[in-house]
Amino acid sequence: MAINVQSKPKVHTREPVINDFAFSVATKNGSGSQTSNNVLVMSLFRMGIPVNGKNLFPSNIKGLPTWYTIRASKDGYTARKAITEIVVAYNDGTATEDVANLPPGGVCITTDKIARVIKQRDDISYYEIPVAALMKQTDVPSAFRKLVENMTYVGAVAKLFDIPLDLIYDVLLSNFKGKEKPAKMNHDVIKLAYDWTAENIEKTDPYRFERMDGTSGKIMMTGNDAGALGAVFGGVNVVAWYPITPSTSFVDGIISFRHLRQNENKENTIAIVQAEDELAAAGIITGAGWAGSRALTSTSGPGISLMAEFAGLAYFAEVPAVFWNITRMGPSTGLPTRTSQGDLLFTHFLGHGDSRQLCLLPGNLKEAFEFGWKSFDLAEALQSPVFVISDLDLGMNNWLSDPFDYPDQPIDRGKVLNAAQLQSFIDEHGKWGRYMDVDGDGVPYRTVPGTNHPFSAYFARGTGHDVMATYSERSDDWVENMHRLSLKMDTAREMLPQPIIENSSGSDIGIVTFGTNEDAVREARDWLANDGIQTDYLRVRALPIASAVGDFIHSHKSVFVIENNFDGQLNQLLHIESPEDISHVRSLALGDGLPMTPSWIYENLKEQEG
Amino acid sequence: MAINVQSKPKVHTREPVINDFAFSVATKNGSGSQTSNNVLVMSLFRMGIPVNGKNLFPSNIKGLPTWYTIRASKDGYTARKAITEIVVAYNDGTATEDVANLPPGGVCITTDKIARVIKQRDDISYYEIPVAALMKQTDVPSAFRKLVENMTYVGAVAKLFDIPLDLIYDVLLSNFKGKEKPAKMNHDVIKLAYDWTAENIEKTDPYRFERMDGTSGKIMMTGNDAGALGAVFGGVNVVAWYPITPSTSFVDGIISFRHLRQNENKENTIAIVQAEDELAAAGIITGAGWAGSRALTSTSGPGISLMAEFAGLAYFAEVPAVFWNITRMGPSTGLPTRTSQGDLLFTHFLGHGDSRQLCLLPGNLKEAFEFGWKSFDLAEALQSPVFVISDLDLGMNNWLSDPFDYPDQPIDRGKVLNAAQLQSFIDEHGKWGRYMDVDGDGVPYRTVPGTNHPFSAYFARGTGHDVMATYSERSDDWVENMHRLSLKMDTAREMLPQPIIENSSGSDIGIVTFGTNEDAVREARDWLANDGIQTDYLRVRALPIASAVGDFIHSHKSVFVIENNFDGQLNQLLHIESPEDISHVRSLALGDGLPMTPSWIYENLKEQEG
Amino acid sequence: MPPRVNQLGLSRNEYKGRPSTLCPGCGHDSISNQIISIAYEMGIEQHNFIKVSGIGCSSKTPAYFLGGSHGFNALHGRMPSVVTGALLANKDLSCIAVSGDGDSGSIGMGQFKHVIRRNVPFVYIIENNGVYGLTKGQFSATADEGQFLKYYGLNEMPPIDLALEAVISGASFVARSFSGDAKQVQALLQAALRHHGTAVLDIISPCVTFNNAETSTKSYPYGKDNEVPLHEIEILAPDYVHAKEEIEVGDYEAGDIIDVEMHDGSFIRLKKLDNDHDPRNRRMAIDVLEQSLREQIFSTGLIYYEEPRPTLADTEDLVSTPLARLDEGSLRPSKEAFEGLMRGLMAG
Amino acid sequence: MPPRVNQLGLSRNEYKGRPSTLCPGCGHDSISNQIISIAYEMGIEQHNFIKVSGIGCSSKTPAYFLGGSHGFNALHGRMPSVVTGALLANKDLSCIAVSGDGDSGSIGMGQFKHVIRRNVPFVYIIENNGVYGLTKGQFSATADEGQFLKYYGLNEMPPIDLALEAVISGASFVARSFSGDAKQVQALLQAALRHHGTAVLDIISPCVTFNNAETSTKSYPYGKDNEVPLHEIEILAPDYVHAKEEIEVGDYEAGDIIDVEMHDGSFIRLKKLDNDHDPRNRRMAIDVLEQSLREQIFSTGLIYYEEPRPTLADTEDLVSTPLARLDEGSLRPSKEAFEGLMRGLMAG
Ligand SMILES: Cc1ncc(C[n+]2csc(CCOP(=O)(O)OP(=O)(O)O)c2C)c(N)n1
Ligand SMILES: Cc1ncc(C[n+]2csc(CCOP(=O)(O)OP(=O)(O)O)c2C)c(N)n1
Ligand code: SF4
Ligand code: SF4
Ligand SMILES: [Mg+2]
Ligand SMILES: [Mg+2]
Repeated sequence: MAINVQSKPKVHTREPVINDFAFSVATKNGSGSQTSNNVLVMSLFRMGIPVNGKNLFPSNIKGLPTWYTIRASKDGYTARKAITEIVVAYNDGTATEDVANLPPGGVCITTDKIARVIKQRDDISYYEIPVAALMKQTDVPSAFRKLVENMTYVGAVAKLFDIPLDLIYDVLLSNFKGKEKPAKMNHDVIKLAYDWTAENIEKTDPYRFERMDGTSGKIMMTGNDAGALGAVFGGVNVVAWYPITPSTSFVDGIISFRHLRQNENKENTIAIVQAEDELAAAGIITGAGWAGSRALTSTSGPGISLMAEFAGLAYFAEVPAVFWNITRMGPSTGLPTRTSQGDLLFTHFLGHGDSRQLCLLPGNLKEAFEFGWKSFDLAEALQSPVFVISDLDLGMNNWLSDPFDYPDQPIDRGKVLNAAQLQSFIDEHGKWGRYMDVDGDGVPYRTVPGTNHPFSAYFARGTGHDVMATYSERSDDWVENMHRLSLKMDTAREMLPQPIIENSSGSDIGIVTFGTNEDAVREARDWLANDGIQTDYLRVRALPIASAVGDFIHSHKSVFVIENNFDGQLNQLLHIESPEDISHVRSLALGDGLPMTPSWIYENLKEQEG
Repeated sequence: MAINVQSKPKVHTREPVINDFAFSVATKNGSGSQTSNNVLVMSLFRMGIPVNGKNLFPSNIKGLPTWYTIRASKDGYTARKAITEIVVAYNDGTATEDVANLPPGGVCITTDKIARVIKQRDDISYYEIPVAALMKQTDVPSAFRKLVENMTYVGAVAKLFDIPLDLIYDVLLSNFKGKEKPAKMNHDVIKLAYDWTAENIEKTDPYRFERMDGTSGKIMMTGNDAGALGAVFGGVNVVAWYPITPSTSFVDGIISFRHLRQNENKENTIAIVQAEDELAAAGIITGAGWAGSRALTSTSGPGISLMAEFAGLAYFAEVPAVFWNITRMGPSTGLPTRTSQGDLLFTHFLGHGDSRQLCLLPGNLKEAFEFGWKSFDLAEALQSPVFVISDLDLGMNNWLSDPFDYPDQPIDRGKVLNAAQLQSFIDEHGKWGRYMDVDGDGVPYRTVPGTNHPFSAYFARGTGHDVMATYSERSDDWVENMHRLSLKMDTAREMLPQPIIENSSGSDIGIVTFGTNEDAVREARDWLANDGIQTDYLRVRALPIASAVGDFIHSHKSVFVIENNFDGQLNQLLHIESPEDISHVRSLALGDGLPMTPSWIYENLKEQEG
Repeated sequence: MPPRVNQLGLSRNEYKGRPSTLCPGCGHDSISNQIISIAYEMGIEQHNFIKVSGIGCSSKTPAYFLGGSHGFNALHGRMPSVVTGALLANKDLSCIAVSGDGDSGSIGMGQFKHVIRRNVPFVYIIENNGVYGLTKGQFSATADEGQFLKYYGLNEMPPIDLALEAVISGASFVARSFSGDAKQVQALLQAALRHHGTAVLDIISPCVTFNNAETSTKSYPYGKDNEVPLHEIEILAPDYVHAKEEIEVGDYEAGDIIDVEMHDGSFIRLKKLDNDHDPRNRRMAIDVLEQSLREQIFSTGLIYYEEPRPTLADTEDLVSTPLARLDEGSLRPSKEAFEGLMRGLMAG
Repeated sequence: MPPRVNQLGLSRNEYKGRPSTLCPGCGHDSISNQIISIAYEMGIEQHNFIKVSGIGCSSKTPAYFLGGSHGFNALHGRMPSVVTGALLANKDLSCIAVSGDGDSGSIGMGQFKHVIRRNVPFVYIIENNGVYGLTKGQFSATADEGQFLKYYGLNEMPPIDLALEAVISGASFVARSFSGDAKQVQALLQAALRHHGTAVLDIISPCVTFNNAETSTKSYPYGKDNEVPLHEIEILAPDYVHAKEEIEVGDYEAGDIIDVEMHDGSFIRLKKLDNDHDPRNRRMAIDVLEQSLREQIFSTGLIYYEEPRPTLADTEDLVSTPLARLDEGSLRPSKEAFEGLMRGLMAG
């Protein structure tokens, strides 16, 4: 083996940095790096180190650049870091740029082949792995060879930064669902690289992992899986969908949890239909919701556009159904594999005419699960479509979380009348009409097909109707119905998840945000506090916006609305919903396709406020 | 003939009311009343009396109630009046209610058959026409009999209120395109009823028409025809559409004016495709715009919903195309034959992701024509879809107008490079890239297929791209492109039709509105002025909103936003676009499916202001 | 005299809906009437039925029949997806759905084809008049090639044959009829209601207002003069089954009668007229449709029948209780299951 | 050595696009290569071509060929409408459009059927792999019934046959091929490019990543072992026409050769293999497709051909100058015409 001895970097050993740095793993997609990266993340997780993993992948199947960033944070910060100290540069196409992005004192782990062609910097540590030579020493069948090659960096990383090999083996075993053969095959490669690194590489960087107690009792999962699990615990019955990144894995999640709801004969209580397109998917769940089941679709921007007409129908005919929008970057096909919060306005106003859709905005894994089940209760209680707006970052990346809470309330089917209840209703009110508002909350009573009562039938429609659901073109019927729907919106406003508020600092500065910016904002607030700038905090969790948000805005002199889209859409909605003066509200909107970072918030807020 | 002598009403002749009252003609649709009503309106028009005609028709083909209101106004007010003094009650199903709606001193013209079954009021004049008996006297072939029956009320009205019979005959002739036979057949019935009325009815009401000089040099037309004519003079090449009320007659208009653009061999310069649905229609015009022609579709709410995905693509790939949205009442299928301004927000934000569509908002017939041609210049100049948001009221009703102005500028194809221009561009800038912004206005240069130059080709797409139109997933390319699109929006803001402003009164009260409310607002302002309340006025004519609107708002202490939708959507947009305090802006939004009336504005504004 | 009643003690009137608002004489109204008659005669329980439609004159009709059934007047061209969802939610429901030629042949083509592919079990009626009635008479995709309409001019495109489309897409029950042929419509409706899969009924249903000139193949005059029924059709209910042999005498020779057994044990009995069409033969079905199209022969009757594939609910392997009726126990896994799952996800 | 060049003096390289980003071995890449070869050999002028696609791995490919042609990567399932518009705007353009089985068979079914009905003249290539490649391997509507995929389980629905759908919709040129059969793909592409109407090419194009097990009829192994070409195909360009008679000797007897004359005077010469398929016979075309489906025979070649109906631009009666090239004089009627019109509308 003709392996060059590493040239010594100029930077010499400094104070050790333990459990507080980030990696970026640059590979080509389809090369099997996903398993390697997962193994790293799960190993750190099991070492008790708070960690996240974010995948930046291209919109094709094989061969284009992918970056996977892993951040370990002893303090439990799991937002994306703008800069990673370490790069695994395994993609020749991007290696030069990847190395250029390292901070001084950073670390580049690369292959001997790539090392030869990239520009060397003298302020970072280089570790070169002789991948081809190492692979020659293995007895991996040639069919798998390409796929396990990436395990070499796992081995090097394990040795360099102290991840125990046996723990990695355990993780591999879980990854392959207990199958020893593939676990061993991968582990052999890891061990080979580990041993080679031990022998040949002199560590010149200060980074190290150490077991700690930061994750015990915690779980790791993707938001799509969490939402899917929530739906399964929320009693979903009918799932109709059409494949689209990044929402596909949401339905994959339901498929994988479907067994939890099978009966003893393995018969299903969840029907899952891959529809011919998103229009059909929306139609199927509208039909299913109308007929009394709990129905869900999951999609992303282009699908939301195509569902506009059905969303309007479901809104106006008052059919419960749950739509997940796992947002990716738009307009148009946009960047299908990049995250964004850019569908807020469009989803809220989805459908022509005066319609406003109910939206839930989960900000973390626990809420993805919680809104997963609660969305059905809300949809049925409010007899309305409910849109859960998540995003690619939450949906497809692994997030660290406290375990979820089992639903704290029984399933709420809302105001559905069975035959006996219908009779009581008629006894009490003289008659039953589908759109009668006897409770004064804008929410009428409904029946579902199959109810054996002579007066149970009604005719659902997207056209004008009176309280009896009879077709009507009368202005007064129309206006009355629209007024009731407004009233229902107000009922919803306070029934939907209320904002999370941290009002304790007594500061004049309020930060308003929603969704997955939570972690970045939290960290940025800590940084600001370090600089002596206290901030209060509100995270909107639903649309229409709760009245508490207005109170928060008015009780702060300076309010920043932080969101990950280009136009500052939450800021726009706040202006729509505030007839009063809110000129002290400023928009900090990003929209670059990447998860929000604390540094962006910190810098922009300081600049604005300073 | 056993015809009852009319019982004398209690109300006796008062001061004559001349050329200043309104009719409502209540019939069943599909009964041929449209011709009768048109004849009445056109006759008044030719008498020189400012007049309008508004059709309130049902969403079926035959047999349901229709009301046609005709307002004559010597002062030239042509907004809808909430109350009509006269009703032609020819529909037994609604006659009781129709009569109940009359003001004291009103007039009911009805058939003897209906008269027998409706409740009599003693404060109005009743005139009963023995329709069946009269029809027996005609020799109209039985096939046509039902259709011309309605001419009996034309005859009665002509006699009662003084419309010359010969003028009616001329109108009939034009209506039947010069064909004497049908004109005569109809006229005979009119004459019969006229003569019978002369002989048998004693006029007890004060209403009368009189020739005047209020319409000379003016024209009458529907807004859909005006817009269609505009498109034909704007050089439209490709029309793709799918039938939907109330936009169908827009394309019918283009079909009828298509000959104006044929060559000497009757070959077409306008292709018209009835697509299989609205998605395809939007796709066809997107393809046609990309390939360098002027393309248009016309639709209404449900179609707009279905076009969302293509609208986003055209926006993002920067393809010029014109979309007319002849708005009807939504959400959902809603009231297909009722007017509304309820698609403003949805159309402006059409398409997922951060997109804002350019919208033109014609307020009258002249603008329908003007925006008809100008929309193409703007779409090509700004390389963007342009939505013209009209409504059912403007689109399908007959409006009185000054004649249109021939386009005052030559056709503007925008920044399209032919082969020679492309070469010059390359000579000057070193290269050409589809999305390079060399002028700093956000608007790049484009080529169209078929351009014979080795560097003319580019790849259009809805995915992320760099300035060369090459696929890119890079954050910096994305952000740069979005910044340029924002810049283009700002360019558009001042290039689109600027608001109409009447700022002369020096009042503290400003009224902001858009579209077809113009007439009602003008009349209401006159009423208010009569009460000593002066108002200033601004009509928004395009989105994104011009900066002049902000100036207007800030220069008035109290601003009312008047619009015909339920949620006050223009008001919402004003709030979005005004980061500063505009808490002095109040929303007056209606949304009852009917054209705005002066009285509604007058009353609500007085109440709010008072 | 009290009105005649059926086995449930209901009069025919009780199977009606609201008064029609269609044009007097519209073909669609006769189809509604046949539905009412058949529902009355079969004695269906209305609360177990749903009626769904798209948008159009045809799609208005569910408001006019089966007033005791839940109905959904959905979106233009999207009835099939709504039906799919509703029948997944409650597989015990029966469904009569109505669409138009515009609704299914133009905007709804995709859903039409795909619902058949999934074999969602319902009666899919297309009230086919060759025009868009509700939007005032534009050509639909089933309009005759070479047809002229006053306003929209000449149609130069070949018609889409929705029955042929259905066969190609894998429909196991495809029939064509004429709204003027009450008897045949009723027989086919009865058969379709007993079918365990998507049963497509393409019924030529003249639009008297916009497309009733005798030059149109979708007009009354044309239909009346040109209808060529392929068979006489009779439905033998399950309890009728033993009469089968007895009937095989009479006017018909052996071989002149085709008995098609249905899923519920009933039979469709087809008595040959002067042709050899056997609806169980896919190639014959395609041929008869192709020939009809080419030679403008108005063949009606049961065009194609095959033993149905599993329905969507079958392939989804659903529990026997309709999903819409499941209780909390079936809708939410236990707290124990949940906690086990959480523990499995923990770091340690 | 300078590279070989064609009649325009261009090398084959100049007909390429950007480097492919598909998986190595993807069937779609070979089709792109055949397009490049044919374009080079026919010596097409790229600026007169457009290339349009939907969304999918297949729909990415127009970026990889004909770099000198304008391209439009449109929306999922909506390529046909974009092509329709572009070719109305400029009827002098030629168009190669690429779609996938998901793109055309699922979300795009309606546009697929209707563009054919309108006879928009372009080459409509479906790169058919039985799965959704770009979204990672879900079944598409052309997947085999009974097929099993690791993640999505068993497919219990019958496949949609896009070639059959095309025939039924009135396509005048329908072919099926296999991306592994370079020669046949090239011959069919050449013929399709000369066709004056919608030419549908359903090319089985294996997805090596998600659907290449030999149990799949859309795999390389299956295709290689089972392809049954219906004919040998040769294209005789218009200038080749007189050679026609001469060739009729040789290995072939009279009757073993079918010459199909194209709109531009060229011929598709089909040399019989061991079957009697005549693509000019619609019934045979349907039969061959039906039989292939039933018996899983992978028949390839020109399935159906008929003298094309008028194209959309013909029925629209357009002026001879492409609409996109008209000048102001043709785009705006004169001021006189305008004023006449206004006067006609005046009250007096
Ligand atoms: C998305 C959408 N586009 C257009 C329309 C307008 N529209 C209503 S009915 C109809 C056509 C109906 O034709 P068909 O289905 O043949 O029914 P028919 O009226 O002839 O019975 C159309 C285009 C609509 N309601 N929705
Ligand atoms: C409206 C919409 N829905 C879903 C998607 C996601 N999507 C992208 S490609 C694709 C399927 C592609 O399958 P196919 O057409 O067979 O092409 P292949 O990748 O197999 O070549 C889907 C569903 C999308 N881009 N747009
Ligand atoms: S327009 Fe035609 S389809 Fe519609 S109701 Fe009238 S006759 Fe029937
Ligand atoms: S995933 Fe399949 S279809 Fe897509 S590029 Fe790879 S091999 Fe081709
Ligand atoms: Mg129809
Ligand atoms: Mg595919």
